[in-house]
Amino acid sequence: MKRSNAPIFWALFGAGGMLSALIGAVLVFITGIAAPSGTFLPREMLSYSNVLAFSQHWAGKGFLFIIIALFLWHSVHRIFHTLHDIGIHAGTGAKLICYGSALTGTLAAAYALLRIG
Amino acid sequence: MSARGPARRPFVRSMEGWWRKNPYFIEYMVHEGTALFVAAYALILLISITCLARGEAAWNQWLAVLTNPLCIFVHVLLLVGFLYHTWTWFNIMPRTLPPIIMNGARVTAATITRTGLAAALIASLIIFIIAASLAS
Amino acid sequence: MESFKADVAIIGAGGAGLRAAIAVAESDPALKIALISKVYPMRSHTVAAEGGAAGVVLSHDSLEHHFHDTVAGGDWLCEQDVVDYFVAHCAEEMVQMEHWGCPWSRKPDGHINVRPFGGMKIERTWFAADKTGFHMLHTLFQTSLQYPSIKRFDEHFCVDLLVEDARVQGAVTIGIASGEFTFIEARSVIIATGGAGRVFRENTNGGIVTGDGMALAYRHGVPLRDMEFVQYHPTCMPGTGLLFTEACRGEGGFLLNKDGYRYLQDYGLGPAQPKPVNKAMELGPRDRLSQAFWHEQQKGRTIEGPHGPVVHLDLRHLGEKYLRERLPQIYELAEQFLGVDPAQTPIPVRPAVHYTMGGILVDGNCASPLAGLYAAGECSSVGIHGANRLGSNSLSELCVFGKVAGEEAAKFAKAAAPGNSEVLRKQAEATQQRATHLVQNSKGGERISVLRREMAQTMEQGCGIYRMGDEMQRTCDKLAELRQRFVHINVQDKSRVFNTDWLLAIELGYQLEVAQAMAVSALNRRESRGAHQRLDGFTERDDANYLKHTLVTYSGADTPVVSYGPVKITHSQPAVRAYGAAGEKADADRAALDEKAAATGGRSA
Amino acid sequence: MNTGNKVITIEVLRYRPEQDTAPVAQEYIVPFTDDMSVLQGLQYIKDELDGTLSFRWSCRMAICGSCGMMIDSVPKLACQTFLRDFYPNTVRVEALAHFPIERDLVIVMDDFMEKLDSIKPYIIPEKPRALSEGEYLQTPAERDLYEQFSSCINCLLCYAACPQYGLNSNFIGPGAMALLHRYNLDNRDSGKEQRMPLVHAEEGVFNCTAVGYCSEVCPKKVDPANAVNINKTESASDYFLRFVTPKGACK
Repeated sequence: MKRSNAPIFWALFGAGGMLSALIGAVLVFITGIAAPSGTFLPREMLSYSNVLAFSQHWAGKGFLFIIIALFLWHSVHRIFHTLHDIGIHAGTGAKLICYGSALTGTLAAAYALLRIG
Repeated sequence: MSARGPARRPFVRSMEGWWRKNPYFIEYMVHEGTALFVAAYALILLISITCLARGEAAWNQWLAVLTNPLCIFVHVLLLVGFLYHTWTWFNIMPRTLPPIIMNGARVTAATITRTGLAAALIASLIIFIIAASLAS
Repeated sequence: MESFKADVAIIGAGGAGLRAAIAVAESDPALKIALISKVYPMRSHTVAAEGGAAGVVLSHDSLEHHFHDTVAGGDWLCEQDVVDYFVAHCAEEMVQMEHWGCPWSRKPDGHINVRPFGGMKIERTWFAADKTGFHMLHTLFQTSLQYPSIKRFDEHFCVDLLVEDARVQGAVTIGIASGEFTFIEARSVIIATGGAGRVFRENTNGGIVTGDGMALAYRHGVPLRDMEFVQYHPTCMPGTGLLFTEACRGEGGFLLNKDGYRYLQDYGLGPAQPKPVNKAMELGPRDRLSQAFWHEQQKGRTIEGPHGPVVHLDLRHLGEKYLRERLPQIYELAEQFLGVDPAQTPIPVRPAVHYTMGGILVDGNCASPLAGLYAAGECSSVGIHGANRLGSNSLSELCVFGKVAGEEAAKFAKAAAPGNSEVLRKQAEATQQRATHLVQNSKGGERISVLRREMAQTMEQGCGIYRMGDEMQRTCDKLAELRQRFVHINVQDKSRVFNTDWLLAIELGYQLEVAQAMAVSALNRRESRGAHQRLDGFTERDDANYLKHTLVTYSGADTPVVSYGPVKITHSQPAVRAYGAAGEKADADRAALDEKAAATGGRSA
Repeated sequence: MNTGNKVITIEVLRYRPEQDTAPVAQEYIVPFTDDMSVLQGLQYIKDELDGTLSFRWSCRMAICGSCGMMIDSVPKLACQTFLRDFYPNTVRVEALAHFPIERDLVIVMDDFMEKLDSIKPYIIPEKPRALSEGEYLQTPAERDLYEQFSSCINCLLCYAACPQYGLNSNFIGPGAMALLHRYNLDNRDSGKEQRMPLVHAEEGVFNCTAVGYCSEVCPKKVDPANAVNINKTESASDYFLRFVTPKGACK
């Protein structure tokens, strides 16, 4: 019997799922509704200087990286399984596309965050 | 009875469209579908930091997109997806945990779900308060 | 035809068959075992046993008590040397089950727990909630999976034994899925096919309990013993006959008539106490309780329900929490099937056929008179139940005598000379032809379901809780008629794959013969004893003439031949069988009697 | 309870391999009373209308596990599903989903039997125990740990409820996992190490996507989804920690 390497992906899926279940909604609300519309939070919050300061702080940087990476790994894992569920069993191909895009996104996020300085 | 040779011919049914055949499975596909919302939001954040990394002009351009009413509306849809994800995630949680014994009795599924939802609410409030304090 | 060469073939993979298979496998791993079942083993009817299995464990209990409860409970028609062996090995087998993983209910200190049971003087019933049979069966089945020498023939229906040189040498089966026959050669054969309760209409038994093994042995000249003793369980669901375990009463349930009165006190089982008292009232033996129901019905004190008269099993005073813990399956059964919440409303119950005390004649080694043929479990009559079985003795019997049968059959197989495969194959082919003929040439007009219904009706009329000579005669005549009509049976389904119509027809053939054995045995026993109660002038036990076993021998299409055999009495002389307060007195009298017997050297310890 | 002459239509998905190329629906009109189960309806058909209809059944009281079937597309035991709950609509009955149909309402269950065998569903003691040593001690609390999982009647409703098994029958599936877990949790057993490779394997627990329907349909409240998902966590921690704690690693 061949041991499954699924735990790696499953653990990332689970961590992302838990994180998004706990605070995903409030993040969407803050960054996508409350601040941009200026109704619940000041629009100022999203000014270049504010966001830059947040992203340059090690905590803010880490937070953003974890959110982006785990959300991606969570969603691609589900999408991969859903493809299987609806009868698209591309096997290795689908696996590469799904997890490959999550990996690319993770690297891109790391690159961007490092460039911010 | 007369003809010889194996008479068995088990019939294997197709799984085609299985998830449409039972409300339980439809709900399952819907909650699995929230992954698209999570992915979309992760991409939005990824674009955000990429623009940020490219400098103030790029950021301001992106900010214009974010503040566009259409984009805010898209976020309202995302919010609904995330809320549904939260709800379903904590509804499944009791099935995924080992039994938790408190005061000699097993904690019920409903209690686990309620605790999860409460944790999400508290975490969200904390995040919102931090965000508000950072903004001021 | 496919073939398989085994050392020991076991027909039936319920509790007894599985225990026997394990015993063979453990006694010699080199012996090849063919374990044949017409269902998957975990579907066997052992699964439905609820209450528990007897085995002496408490310090104030003794083997002697268990012996006396069993022998008196069986109205002294037990083989006392076999009962001695039985009670001495029960607890050991229960511990064996425990080692194999059976989830026995426990005391807070981690030792196994025991509960009281009908007719038992002291608590000695091991239990796993109210799913004891289920847990024992699954434990045995799952345990059996670790023995590579056990080759299972699941969903293989046995159509005949192969007998050559005056010894049994194999069996022929139909693979139900394929319709193909298999010729199984074996040096010894164990029959463990369970009872025959389905020959009655209202019964607690599963659809598979059709007396197959009894008929198989019977057709080859092995006598069936004590077949007139059919146990009615007093607390069953009206209509379907589904069982509410005796443990309901062991846990403290009451039986009430339409006036809310605990009527059992009127039938020599009192006085009525608020808490269960062993061997009294609701914890009396099953035959007495079922008989009391009949009398209440005559007096018009039962309750009229949609499926006939009922009495009430009242569990309300035990409370929901306790009931959910101790009797969870009963709780659900009442809720789902009757729409009754037993914590709020009494459950309507009535007696239904539950167990066949008699069966294939075997000695204490489970060996039948036919060389190489062994039997264990409900299909057998090893001699421990007599005229009435005590609740929780049968699950223990499966283990104790399943093991004996396995070990003895293994011994026989090792000593037996190899058979003549060619001769046996020819026999198997003839069997195949006969069985196939039933489908191919069934142009007759008799419907399986009609014959089955008429059989069940006539059995209930003639061989019910109380019996009359003329009614039993009518039943015998009717069964003879049904056997003639069976020749013209019409098997509607002509296909090979999973042809259940064909199997039902073969089963009906078995049932008719077993039913006839029961009715003829009943008619000829002119006394009342245990589960055989007559109203036509033979209302008392008659030890002078009938302290003996009935033996019925097959005689083709004719009425079977009835003869009698001696009962082995070692140290318990027949006495008054009494329960409740009267039982206490009888116990004292008996002790005195036994002392006398012991003084004259009647018994070895 | 007897309500006279009500009749209900039972539509059975039939398949007779010697004459049908694919399953076909057949309708039967069955008189019924309010206390009649779907199983009793089928028995009526078999006895009175059509002797060629095949289905498995035995105990009638939801413990032998024979009569699992799809009833209006939901996996149920026919013996504890009542016709009154469908009246006046038609009841549609079909063989359990995700298994090959042998004939009519009978499925081929060889695959499950092999899986059951593979999980070593028996006590593997640390060292042999003689009968003379008496029973193992096991407190009610220790028994409660596994009791729920030991209640599986192998009716296979959970497999019929599991789309992942339907899509890939290599998946060990809910029922067998529940029993594997039952033995791992038993304090008399020391065989966990021998069973875990099955959990870790590609055929193992990670095929499960936590649909949860298996536990919904279980007639004995075994909660097989729980067994599967607890083992995901166990398997994952073993996967990451096996190099730290060498014991229990899969070869």
